[in-house]
Amino acid sequence: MQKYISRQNFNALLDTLIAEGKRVVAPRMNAGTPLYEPLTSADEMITDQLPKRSGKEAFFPLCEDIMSYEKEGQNVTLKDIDPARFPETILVGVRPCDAAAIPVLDAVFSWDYRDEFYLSRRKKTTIIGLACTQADDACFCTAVGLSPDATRGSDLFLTPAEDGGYACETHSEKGEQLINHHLALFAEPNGSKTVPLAEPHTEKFDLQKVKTWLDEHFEDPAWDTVATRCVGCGACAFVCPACHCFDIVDEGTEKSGKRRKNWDACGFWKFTHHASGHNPRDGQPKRYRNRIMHKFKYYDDKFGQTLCTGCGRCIRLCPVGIDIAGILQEIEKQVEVKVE
Amino acid sequence: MTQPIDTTIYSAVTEAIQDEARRILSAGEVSAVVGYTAARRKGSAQPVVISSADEAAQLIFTPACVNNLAVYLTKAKKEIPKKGKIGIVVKGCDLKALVGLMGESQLKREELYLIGVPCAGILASTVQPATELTTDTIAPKCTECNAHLPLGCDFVAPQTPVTPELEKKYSAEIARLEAMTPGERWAYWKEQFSKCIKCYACRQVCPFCFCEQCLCDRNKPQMVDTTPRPAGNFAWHVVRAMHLSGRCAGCAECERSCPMDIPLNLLNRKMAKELKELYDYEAGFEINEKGPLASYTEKDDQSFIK
Amino acid sequence: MHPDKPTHDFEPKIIAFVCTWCTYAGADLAGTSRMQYPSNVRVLKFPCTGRIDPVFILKAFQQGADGVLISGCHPGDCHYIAGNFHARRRFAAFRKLLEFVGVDLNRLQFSWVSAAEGGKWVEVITDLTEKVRSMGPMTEFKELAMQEQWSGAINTPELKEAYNAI
Amino acid sequence: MSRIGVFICHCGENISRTVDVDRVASQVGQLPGVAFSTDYKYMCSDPGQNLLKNTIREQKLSHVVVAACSPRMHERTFRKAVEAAGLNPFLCEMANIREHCSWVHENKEEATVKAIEIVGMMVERVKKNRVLPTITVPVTKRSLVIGGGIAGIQAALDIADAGHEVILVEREPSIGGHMAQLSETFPTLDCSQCIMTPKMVDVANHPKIKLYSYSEIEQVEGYIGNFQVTIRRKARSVDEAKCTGCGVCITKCPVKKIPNTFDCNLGMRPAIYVPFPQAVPNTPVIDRENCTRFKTGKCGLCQKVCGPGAVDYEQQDTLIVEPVGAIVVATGFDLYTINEKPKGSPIKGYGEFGHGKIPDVIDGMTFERLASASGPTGGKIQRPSDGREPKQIVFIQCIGSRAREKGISYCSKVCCMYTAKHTMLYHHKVHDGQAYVFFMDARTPGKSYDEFWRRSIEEEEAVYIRGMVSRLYQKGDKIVVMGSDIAVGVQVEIEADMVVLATAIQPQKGADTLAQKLGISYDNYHFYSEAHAKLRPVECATAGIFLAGACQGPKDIPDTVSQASAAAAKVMTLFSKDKLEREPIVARVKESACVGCFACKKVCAYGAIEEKEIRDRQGNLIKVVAYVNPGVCAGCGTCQATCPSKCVELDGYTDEQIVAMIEAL
Repeated sequence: MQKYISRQNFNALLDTLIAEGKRVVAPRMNAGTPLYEPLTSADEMITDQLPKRSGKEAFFPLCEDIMSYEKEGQNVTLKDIDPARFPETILVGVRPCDAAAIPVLDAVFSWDYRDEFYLSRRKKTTIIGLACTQADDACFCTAVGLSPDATRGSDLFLTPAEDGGYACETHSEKGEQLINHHLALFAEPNGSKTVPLAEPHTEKFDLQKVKTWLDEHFEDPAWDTVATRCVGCGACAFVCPACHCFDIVDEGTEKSGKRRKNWDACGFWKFTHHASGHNPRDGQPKRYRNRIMHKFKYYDDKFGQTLCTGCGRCIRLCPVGIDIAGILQEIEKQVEVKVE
Repeated sequence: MTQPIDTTIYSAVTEAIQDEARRILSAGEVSAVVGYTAARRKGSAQPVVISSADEAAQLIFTPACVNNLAVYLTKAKKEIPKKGKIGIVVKGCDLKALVGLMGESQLKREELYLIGVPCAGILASTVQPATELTTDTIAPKCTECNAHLPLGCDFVAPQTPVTPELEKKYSAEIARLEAMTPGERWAYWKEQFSKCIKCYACRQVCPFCFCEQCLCDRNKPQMVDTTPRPAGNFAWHVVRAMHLSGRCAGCAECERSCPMDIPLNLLNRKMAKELKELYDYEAGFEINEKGPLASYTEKDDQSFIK
Repeated sequence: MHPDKPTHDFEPKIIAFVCTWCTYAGADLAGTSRMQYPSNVRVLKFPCTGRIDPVFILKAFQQGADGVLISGCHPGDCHYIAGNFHARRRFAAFRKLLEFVGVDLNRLQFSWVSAAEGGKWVEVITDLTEKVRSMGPMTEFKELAMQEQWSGAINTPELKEAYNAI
Repeated sequence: MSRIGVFICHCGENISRTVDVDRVASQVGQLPGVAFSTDYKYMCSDPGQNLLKNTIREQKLSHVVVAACSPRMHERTFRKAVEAAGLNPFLCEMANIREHCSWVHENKEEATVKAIEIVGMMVERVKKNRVLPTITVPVTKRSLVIGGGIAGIQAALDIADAGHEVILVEREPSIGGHMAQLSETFPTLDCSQCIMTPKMVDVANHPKIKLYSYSEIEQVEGYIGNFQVTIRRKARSVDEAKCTGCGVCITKCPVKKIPNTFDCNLGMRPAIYVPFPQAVPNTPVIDRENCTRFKTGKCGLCQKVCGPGAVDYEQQDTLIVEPVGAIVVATGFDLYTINEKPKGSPIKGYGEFGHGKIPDVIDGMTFERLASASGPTGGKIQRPSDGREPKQIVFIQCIGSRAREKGISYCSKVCCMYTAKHTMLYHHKVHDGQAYVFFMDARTPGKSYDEFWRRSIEEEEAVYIRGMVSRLYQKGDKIVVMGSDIAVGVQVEIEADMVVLATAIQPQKGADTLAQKLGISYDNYHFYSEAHAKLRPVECATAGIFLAGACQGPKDIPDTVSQASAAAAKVMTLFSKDKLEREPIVARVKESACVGCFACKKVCAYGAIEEKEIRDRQGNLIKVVAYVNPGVCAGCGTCQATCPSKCVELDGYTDEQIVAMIEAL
């Protein structure tokens, strides 16, 4: 289904959704930082900046309760969280790179063990993608097979028009339902000119070649070269739209507390630290290797796709300038040298 | 008014660093040199460790050389082999951290070869690496810099930086916050800390967070909640600021590295300001055997004690 | 008989971290002298104020304290030579930090109470209890403890109810 | 799972009057981990303790909380009882519901609620308590005494008489110290040498005392019960084993005109000498700075005349290591020297009184030498300038002492008394002379002291003028002393033949360096600090080190001797057991987490924290970490609060225990 919505009506749509009690999550400024966060009004939405975190939080929260306990005398009461009661969410203004990561997460959380927390939230979320008009030299979506107008993962996809409105295209039943429920706000496509889309500058590289190299180079001095300088924070994983590792911790006192699930990152030394004190990934190079291997080999082996959408956040936000796109280019070059 | 900041000396500084690194590596005076090198993105730079004279030509100094390389010499960074004497490229602000580490028995002066860079300023974390250095794009810490020329190095590039007087960004911001009511300040920090994702970039880049096991990683007892919820975030940042009090030399790596733009150095500067007022202590180029919170005098202020 | 004590709408929770040699003994003296003071205070005994970690203060507020008292030996009286001198600096710095992040310092009291100062103990506790009582509950940390990062929050009215039922 | 037993004491009615003990017991019984709870009339009574012991056995309790009075009152009682029942005593905690609850709150409801919470807190705490074994430290039953003045001599003799070996180290060639220089002593005027020399001889002859004279402390390692002391024996140039003390070398030495410091430079001595005739040991020493042989290589006369061949020009300093279990520091005092500001000293100098410039302005010790029968004048009071007997003599007190603006704020304690003594000695020797004393106050507390002071005025005719001297100058062969008499309110001017200054007592030079070697603390003036001004005046904060005499603060002889004997008693107490037992409330380092920043070491007032090297099996250094010596740690916990990663932890007050209590609230 293709439609057009004016900017005024788009804002009205968001306000209506908010009024309906839905959680409308869109890029907005929080204390000077662009983030996907629930709106209290459509005016808060910004479209000119890529949020610093991806929208994955809407169904894979930074931190969520999964259980609680309470001790009373000798009795312990456990209570589950009811996943049926998560809020209905509309995730709006999602960049193609962020939206494309959502099917990647879906695959992981529904593959062997079905993660009810993720899936229940996911089921209740409608994704409104937005074509991308700005890119910098950290962007590399085109290099990983996506594009500024990739619709993968979006239920409804918007392309900004020069008049401020959006060309709308549905890609799922959810998207169609959303339009149908608020049909009055939408118009038929009017052929208005769309704004020019972003053109990421990063050279495209061949992911197959990269994978070929990774298949054979679990041990390689290159890991030291790229990641000796890694300081072991979790910034890259936490800002990544596709990273999905989590940790489960209990927090509370003797009397009561909660079991919580929160994001984890393979860059942390604690990630693979055994209770015995042994750590099989001793040192950042091994930890960083896992990041690359997981994204471009392990995940590919299992699900036939790449665990990276080229958003470039990890490049921009790495404290020590580790550049995943640059590393992939180098790997590709290695393979080329070998072929020749 | 935006004013450009003169960085013309940086190319000469780059040459001087390269020459010196080449000399000490070929003479065998050091086993490795930690410095900066150019990276893929336009104008960007990244830390690098070189161990042969041939590699010296990689070294650069530009306004994008933002890192405090001191972190690589701490025990927290086991990846850098620390055999023999190591050369390190330092800005004045970075050198203060090294001096602090020496005072805390983490480094020995004789094991380091310090290559000092005269520095007029570096870029803020909020701008692209290729941006021109101006009064607007300069890192906030540089507006308060009193260490454009590092003192006590083994070698300092001979250039003299042009360092215009800039509006002190932290002092102004601290004054603004101090003028608020406690409730307003609480709201300010609550909003800032709400962005925290507990990626611990602030901790990992900090030269003084060299603990093998951070207090906040411990669970017996759980002193600080590890989950990135408002309560745990607040506790983490307060504990972090307290642990750095009297030690932080103001390299502002925490703030620069924060992917969520939390003004962490503001807390550190505030504590530095208080310790200066209370005990006349300031981190500098002199090795202090005991920091202000590891020492005392009988006449210390106790006006707050009943 | 004693006149009825006035009743209050709000009884603050006060936590006192004290050293065993001076203030704890001072509080014992208040007891042996049968002095009377508000029952709001809970005392945690330490060997020395030098042992008191600022994190404990934070933890106390997080666990619901409305006021916190740190008390030890007068300068020069420390059983361990200089523990209270170190504590004095540590807390001088820490209270500035708490103030800067928006904690009302009226809720945080420091005092020197010697083993002979039962009366001073009573005075310090009474004053702090009354001051904190008039300020009302310390809601900031409690609210913080209840809050979730938006993505983990369950924030529809219906679900809020479910959440509160936990 | 813990099986905690909680025992609520009524304390007669002291607790139960305001606390509903039944309710406390039943509520606390509901807490997780509590296996048993009860209340009882008097827990501290024998039946109460038996109840505790029996219940531990019958209920197989793992931990115990006794809710009763203050732990300061009965913690020991209950921990002993718990131990008797086979549990580690540190698995027992007391909840103070009497002093901190029932006695201070009238409202029964409030007091009961508070009591329940207090007990609840202690229940959570005790769950985290660990078994703590008593710390035992072996004790080397030998003692080191530093300083051979009256303090060191007394301490050494007392310890040696108790049968323990003593190493006595003296910096000078002879023991005796300042007391050997004194003429007569207040308040009895008995001759100092007469009472001192027998003690010196006792030291020399005592089979348990090993005397190292002309020696200094080089290094001190170890801790209470187990010190390793390195002693530098300075080259004497005379072999003590061979020397018979005949003194021929001294009489033959051609260099005769070296001022004798023992006589305050009034007399002369040769380059090979004993400081005074009764010296112990009576072995001469060569003053290499003034000896012709050492200066030019010529001479060598002493060696030639020495029958036993004891003179040895090649002798070198030697280092000796002695293991000891306790150390008594008795390094004594020095007199404040005018016009000279020692480095690092807060003292600013005192230039007004011409000491060092006007020859007949002398200090108290010089007067002692003049008055001493064995002194350079044979006991005659003579002016250093012309040997004339002074007919008008002025004594000025508080020179340096009690002068805050000059840097010394303390009272030197002995000057009032020795000045009174000086006026008497003067009057006895110069019958037609007149003594004047300028003083601020006369401080004469002590047995027979005030009587002595009064005698100097009433019987010995000393004129005491209350006031300070403003100026003093040489006029012809007289010294004009201008001062004020504030009692009368007039200016006074005296033309004196001699002026004696009662200069302040200061610690020995180098006291700070020695303190650093010993790891003990000292004040601004470098007097050594005792562990507690009132209750532990003899011990240092550093365990196993004790103080005697004026090194700790100005003292007269009786006080010095008392303290020396007290220090000896402390040493003997320590030596009374083969192993030292200490309460295990000490800090421990988790070495795997320690990064060796030594923040803990910087704040430890006891020097209990050492640097320890961690090596792998090949012997390669992995890292240097902190190590807490359990024999030295006092258990204050300042290290833990300071450690950023909390890898040093104080047993008995761990973070887990404290956080458990906070969380129980």
